Amino acid sequence: MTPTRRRAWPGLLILLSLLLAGCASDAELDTLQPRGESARDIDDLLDFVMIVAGVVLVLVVGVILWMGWRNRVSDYDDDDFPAQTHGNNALEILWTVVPAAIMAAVAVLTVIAHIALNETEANAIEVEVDGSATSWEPKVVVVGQQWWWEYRYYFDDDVTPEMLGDPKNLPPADIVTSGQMAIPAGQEIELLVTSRDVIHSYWIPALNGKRDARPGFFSPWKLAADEPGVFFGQCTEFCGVSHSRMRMQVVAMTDDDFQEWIDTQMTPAATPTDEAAVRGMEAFVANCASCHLIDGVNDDTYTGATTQSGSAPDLTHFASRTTFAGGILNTYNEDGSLNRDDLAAWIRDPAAVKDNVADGLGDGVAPRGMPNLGLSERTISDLISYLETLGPKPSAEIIAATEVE
Amino acid sequence: MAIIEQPLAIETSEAQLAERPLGSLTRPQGGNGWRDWLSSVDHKRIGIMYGVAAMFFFLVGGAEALLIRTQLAFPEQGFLSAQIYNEIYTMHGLTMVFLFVMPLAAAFANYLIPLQIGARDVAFPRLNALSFWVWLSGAVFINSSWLLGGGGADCGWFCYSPNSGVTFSPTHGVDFYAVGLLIIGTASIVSSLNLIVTVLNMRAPGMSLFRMPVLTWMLLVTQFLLAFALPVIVVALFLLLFDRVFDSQFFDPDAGADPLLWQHLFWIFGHPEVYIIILPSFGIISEIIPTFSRKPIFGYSFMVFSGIAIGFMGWGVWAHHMFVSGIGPISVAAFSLSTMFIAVPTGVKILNWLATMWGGKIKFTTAMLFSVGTVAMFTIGGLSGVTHALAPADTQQTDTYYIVAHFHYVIFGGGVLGLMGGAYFWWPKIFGHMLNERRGKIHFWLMIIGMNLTFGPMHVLGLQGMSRRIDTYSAGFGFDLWNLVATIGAYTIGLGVCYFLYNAWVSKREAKHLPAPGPDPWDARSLEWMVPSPTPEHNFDVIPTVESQDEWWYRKYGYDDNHKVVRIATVEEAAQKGDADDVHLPSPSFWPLVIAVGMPLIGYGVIFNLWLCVIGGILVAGSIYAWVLEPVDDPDAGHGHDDHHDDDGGDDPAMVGAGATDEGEGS
Amino acid sequence: MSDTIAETGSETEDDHHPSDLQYVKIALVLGVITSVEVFTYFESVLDWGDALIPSLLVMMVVKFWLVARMFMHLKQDKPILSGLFATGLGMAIAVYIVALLAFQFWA
Amino acid sequence: MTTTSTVAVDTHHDAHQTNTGISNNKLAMWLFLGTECLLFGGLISTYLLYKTRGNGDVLPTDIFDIPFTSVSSFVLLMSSLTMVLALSALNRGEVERSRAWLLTTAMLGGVFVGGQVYEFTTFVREGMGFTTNPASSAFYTLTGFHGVHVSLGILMLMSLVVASVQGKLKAENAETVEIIGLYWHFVDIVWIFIFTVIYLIPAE
Amino acid sequence: MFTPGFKFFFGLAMGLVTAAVVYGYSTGGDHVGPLVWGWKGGIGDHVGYVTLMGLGVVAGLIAIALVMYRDADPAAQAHYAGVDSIAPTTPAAASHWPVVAAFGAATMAVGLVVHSAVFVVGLVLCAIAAIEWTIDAWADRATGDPVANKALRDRVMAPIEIPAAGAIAAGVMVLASSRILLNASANGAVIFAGLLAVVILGIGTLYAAKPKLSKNLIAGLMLVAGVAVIAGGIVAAVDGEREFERHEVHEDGAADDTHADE
Ligand code: HEA
Ligand code: HEA
Ligand code: HEC
Ligand code: CUA
Ligand SMILES: [Cu+2]
Repeated sequence: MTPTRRRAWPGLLILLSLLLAGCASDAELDTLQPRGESARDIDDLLDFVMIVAGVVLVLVVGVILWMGWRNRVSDYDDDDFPAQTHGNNALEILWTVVPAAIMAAVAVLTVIAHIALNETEANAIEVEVDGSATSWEPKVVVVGQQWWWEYRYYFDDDVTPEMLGDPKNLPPADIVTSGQMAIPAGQEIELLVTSRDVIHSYWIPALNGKRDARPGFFSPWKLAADEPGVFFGQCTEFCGVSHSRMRMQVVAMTDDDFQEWIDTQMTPAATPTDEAAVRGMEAFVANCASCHLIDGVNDDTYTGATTQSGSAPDLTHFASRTTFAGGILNTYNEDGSLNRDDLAAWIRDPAAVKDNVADGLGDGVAPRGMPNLGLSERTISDLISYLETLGPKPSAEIIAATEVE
Repeated sequence: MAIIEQPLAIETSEAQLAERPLGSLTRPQGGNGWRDWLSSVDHKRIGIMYGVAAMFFFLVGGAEALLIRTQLAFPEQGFLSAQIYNEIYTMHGLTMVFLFVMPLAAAFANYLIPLQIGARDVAFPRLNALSFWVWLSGAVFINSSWLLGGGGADCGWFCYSPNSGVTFSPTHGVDFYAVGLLIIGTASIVSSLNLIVTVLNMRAPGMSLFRMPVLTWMLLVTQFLLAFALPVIVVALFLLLFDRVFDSQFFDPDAGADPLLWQHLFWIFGHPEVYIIILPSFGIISEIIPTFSRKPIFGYSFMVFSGIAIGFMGWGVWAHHMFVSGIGPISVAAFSLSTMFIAVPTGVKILNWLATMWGGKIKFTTAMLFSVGTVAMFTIGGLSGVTHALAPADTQQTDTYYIVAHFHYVIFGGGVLGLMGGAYFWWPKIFGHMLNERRGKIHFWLMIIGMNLTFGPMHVLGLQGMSRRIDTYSAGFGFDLWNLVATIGAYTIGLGVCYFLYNAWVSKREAKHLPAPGPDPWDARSLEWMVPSPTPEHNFDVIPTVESQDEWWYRKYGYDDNHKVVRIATVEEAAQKGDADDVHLPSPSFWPLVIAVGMPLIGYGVIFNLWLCVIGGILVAGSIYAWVLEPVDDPDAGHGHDDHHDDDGGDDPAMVGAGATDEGEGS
Repeated sequence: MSDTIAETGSETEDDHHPSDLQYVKIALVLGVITSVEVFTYFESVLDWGDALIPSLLVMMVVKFWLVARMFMHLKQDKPILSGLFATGLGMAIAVYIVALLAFQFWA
Repeated sequence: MTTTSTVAVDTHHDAHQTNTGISNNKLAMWLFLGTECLLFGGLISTYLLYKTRGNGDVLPTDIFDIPFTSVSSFVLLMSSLTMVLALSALNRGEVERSRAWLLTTAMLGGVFVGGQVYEFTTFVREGMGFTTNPASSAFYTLTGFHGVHVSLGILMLMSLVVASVQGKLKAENAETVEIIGLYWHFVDIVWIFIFTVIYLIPAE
Repeated sequence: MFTPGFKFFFGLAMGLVTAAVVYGYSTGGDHVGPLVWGWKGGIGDHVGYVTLMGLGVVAGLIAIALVMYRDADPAAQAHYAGVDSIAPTTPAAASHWPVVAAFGAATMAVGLVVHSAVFVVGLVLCAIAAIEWTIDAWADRATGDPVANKALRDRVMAPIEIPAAGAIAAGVMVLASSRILLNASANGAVIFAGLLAVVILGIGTLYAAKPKLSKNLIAGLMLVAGVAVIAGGIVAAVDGEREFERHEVHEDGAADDTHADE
């Protein structure tokens, strides 16, 4: 008897664990807690299928257990045979047809959900860009590269793959940011997902499923958040050594906050006044400008980064973002002060913080990730002072909500 | 070791040797020493060698799995560096799939197909040896990358481009991946052709296709899948290799190439591959469940046809691995639908097994426990597979641990457990003694508890958003607990595996004091049980004439007037004695081994220095010709020539054709 | 596939392979078709219009079929050989057409 | 009962008593050809997918020399004829004649491969190397694989010629010739496919 | 214990390995590279090192195989046969390989002056002669039985000779015809290829149609055709390829390498 009873628990374990999963509260990537329309559609579909699957599983395992209990013998003896049934066509046809019918039903729901997932609606909203009101069909170009995400906002143009051309050489955008995508809540945001090097995958579980970023191509995708909030994501296509540290967030805002965000991002970087920051800016021009762009500092000479992907995060509004380095580090401490420690560690030796392939490379091999530039502690400190001036500090709530561990 | 002490029918006399003073160039003769394993063309020995090698690589792949699990036991661990982790999980996947499950299935196929269809050997015995040695050389080759290639491949087992290009994976790991899989693939194609011809051509009189055991059927379907799927990955691997070694432009997006090409080619192969993994196990439990239910298999022809249907449908679903790759909504919908319906033939099988047990007299031997466990665990994995088949749902699931859970349930729960059951079932037939049943059951429970502990929580992890192929994770995502549980589970499986080895070892020692199991210890149903255990080298004294499905059972039992089963013959009466000494057997040969040495040389040559290719190429070409010039049947072997059915095709340059062509592809 | 292959096969078995002359004739037919194919390349000779690709494909299939049936003796040999080859060929055609469709090759 | 019934009506030696009535070798060769379909199918599809991906450089379709390739195609086609004549001669026991045809087949194959070397060289000289663009890589890989197949076929034919000269190729061995012939014809039909689909059907 | 075969191959292996190491150091190998197959340090010139080392290893392996299987050891044979000794034999016939070797050497000398290709041909001839000669010499003394010796030689050499002969025959054909084609004009190439095929087909048909026709005539025809092709090939190769026009870059530019997947 004992063995049969024990056999019940694998199945139970799974059911139980699914329940537990549903209750987990700290799971920021949980797919079972949809916060947007697409994710909810998916979740509904899955719920239904899970029930079907659960029933099938209980039936199959139940029958096994039942027979293990009923028909068990400990040894055979020569003339004790059960009825020798060789089959039963009607029965077998039945259990060909019934699963087929179940699957057909599932198929219908799947196709409905699939269509919903691939439709986009026309939902232009009014935003103010450079002081003039513009009708904007929310659309963000999402570009993956080893190992961070860039977001590009074009407010005026009709953003199409043709207009964008080569992902490695995209036309200048109104706003370029990285790590955190800002969106207006309650709106459907269309995405064009692409990559500058290998395949990545863009995934915000609470808002929608994922979509691969394929070099050379723009894949359409979308997402929407019901309410303002912060939603975490993780690159899910294996993309090299720091794949696990390629994360991202979506920050959904009220329309007003979003407008405010646009305004900040459209303002060029202010020239620093603080002495350390001035030195930092000089150090930036000397050390960092070959890769990073700061609007108002090196935008006249900048032609792309000397990295394999030809890109590095745009630092113009660095201080307005609350995470950096592919969404794994906090820009600000819990108390709202600049996270100098992590920033210093990053600039001192990025590979020590996040594995990359940027140091000790042969001639003509472009780095993947940010190299160790061998800067003195003093320069590092100056650079941080300068970085702090780049953009306004976000609100305390945002800092708290976007905090990563 | 147990294996090497196999008694053999052929004994060489010194006088014969003296007749042919050709020194080392003398054709090897059968014998008992270790050298005779190197030149053996006996399908049983080759099967055993496949099995031993596969178990070895199971330990390697399992050790890699344990490293993975150790690294992931707690958040933010630095036990393995990210780079090493990536190499380890890639090699884990490759090792388990290509160096463990496939060869273990090949072990069963080699050992059992000829016996189940009543043949003396496979159609091309030397080619069979070739397949094994070349496979082994490929296996060693691909693992030699740890030492010679600057680390293992680090691109994942499906090695998507462009991440697999030299720019993004500059060590030689991926080169070893490409060349190693080419060598292994060549070996598997050759072996599949051989086994298909064996089944089609070498059956005993009366053994019509629809009297063949279900296992033979499933293995036949598997061989067809191999034969047709492997050429596709061969193409993909060549393109990858050319890109990496000769700078061609197949996967460089900057040059206008499309990374999806690799994905399509890989998965056109890859999906049939997963059925290659599962179908042998389906076949095995289709032998075990009837035996221990004391009933014939329920719905034989439905079982066979659903196996064939799975084989065919498996070709139309590959893009379900690419639902988020950007193949366009129409393709996604089409492949989503086709995938769902593959549940139907698979379901037929599950339900037919249940129906076989229904009303039966079920004896829970270890083999039976494993088989029933397979049915249950595979169902769990199959059902999660169905949830992936819904393309919208899969956009949430793909590349998460939910997928990892799915495929370990089907592969480990479905494939490996079934193969383990097969090991317990046929152990006495192969080695002449039983595996201890009591320890076997402990082994079973360790495995099943371990696997549910390991892979069950992965469902939760995946749905909670844990990506696969991440070398570490942060605390605070809710991943901590279940990862720890999974790690504990993995070590439990590890314990189970060790316990199995212990059981094998001790059972062998104990066997000396136990009665021999006899030809038919389980009261089983198919032809292999009518020959002594272990199987004599010549298999059958007299090739049996087959009159029904489950022939061996019908030689033991009949029906009385009330349609009640009665015994009509004891095993001793019905079984063969295994003492025929005038059976002609194919002669051993060294050339397969030599060719297998040449192949990796060519491989290293492609990677390091083309001149090595020349040496390897000469070795391979020379051995192929030497093989062809060597008569199939050694005229000096001095044995009675009776009803010889075996033909090696050796003296046919045609086989050079087949061999040489593969070779051309390999260089 | 059944075990009656041997029996049923034997009926088509006994008709003899073509004679050398027949082989030469077949080769001539093949040659003529090839010439026609080649002439499509010189558009000035004859404008095929939309019929070009279909006709080329038809001619190709005819040649393919002739060689396989006659030179490779599928016509005389046991059907199982045709079956095996057709499985591979059919599988290849089906799978790769679907793959190219997925690339919107004909879009 | 299968093995007892009809066997070897047309097979030329009666050693094989197989269930299908077909020798193992021949069955294996046909199966092998079946798998080769998937190999060439993959290469052909790769080329089709990439044929316009020139990245601005020369495409194969820009520089095809159709007249020359037509001659090559004829040559290969005729070699199929001589191949089948060799078999038919050997079937009748005409060893010498069969040897002549085998040698002719091999030499025609040699002309084909020579033509391919010529073609490749001209293409490279005209600026389309193996690494120029995806289209060129795919073109050389496809036709190169075919060329390697032809070359191996030639090698097998030459081995038959050697065997024949040594007096080892007799009517009993006709099946060997038949099987190598199958391979040869297969390589020919692959070319029939390539010639039409890759060379003749114009790009866009 | 150590058979003649073993001694021969073992000596050969040692010689080759030593040569490889010396060669490696003399062409820029450093540290222990040439000694440890480049594990640590460089091995110098790759081509030469690998060739020598590879051949050395192969010879070594053969040597091991030979001693393992008590190869061709007359004493061992005698032991098996149960007799005291087996009479030694002398080679059956004089070898013609020295002549080939001499010819090869002469060709090399000519090649040094004329063209490197000729030199290579000479080198290959010498290599062939060397290998064949050694094997013959070895086989002739291998056992006490001339028939066995012949069989022995064939077992070693036939698997290499047959494919090599076939490959050379086909290779000459391919090389020669492609040189001629490259030398001709584009249209000329078409015509030549067609003609060549017709000639081959013609001779084949003639031979097949009239196998009884004077052997000499056919052989003569074949010889003439063959020599013509080879000679043509050499002349064409020396004369060089025709002028080729490098193709301009495709105007309609980059293939659509960016598009959505809709
Ligand atoms: C043994 C190997 C094996 C087997 C048999 C299967 C079987 C199936 N697999 Fe699985 N699969 C893998 C091995 C396997 N798979 C692997 C290795 C991967 C990952 C590769 C990688 O990414 O590394 C994978 C990934 C994978 C994916 C891609 C996921 C992703 O990456 O996004 C999908 C998507 O559709 C899928 C689906 C299925 C389905 C529908 C089946 C079906 O065949 C299952 C059918 C069985 C049942 C359904 C259960 C029994 C049926 C009944 C009791 C009848 C009643 C049932 C119903 C009415 C529902 N599998
Ligand atoms: C046949 C296939 C097969 C099998 C049997 C297994 C078995 C196991 N697998 Fe594997 N797995 C794959 C195929 C398989 N896997 C594939 C294809 C992938 C995807 C790879 C990729 O993404 O590219 C994968 C990926 C994969 C991952 C995901 C890695 C990642 O995405 O980052 C994990 C994580 O836990 C895992 C764990 C395990 C475990 C714990 C086992 C256990 O069942 C293992 C049990 C065995 C043992 C524990 C061995 C016991 C041996 C000893 C104890 C002795 C050791 C000592 C000596 C060497 C002397 N596997
Ligand atoms: C060779 C190119 C290169 C140079 C030079 C370089 N960086 Fe970077 N930098 C990168 C790349 C690539 C990243 C993204 C790395 C990642 O997230 O994995 C990055 C990321 C950053 C980030 C995080 C930005 C974000 O939003 O995530 C900061 C801050 C930064 N660099 C600062 C600097 C400073 C300061 C210097 C000069 C002292 C510098 N970088 C020099 C390439 C470079
Ligand atoms: Cu980017 Cu994973
Ligand atoms: Cu699949």
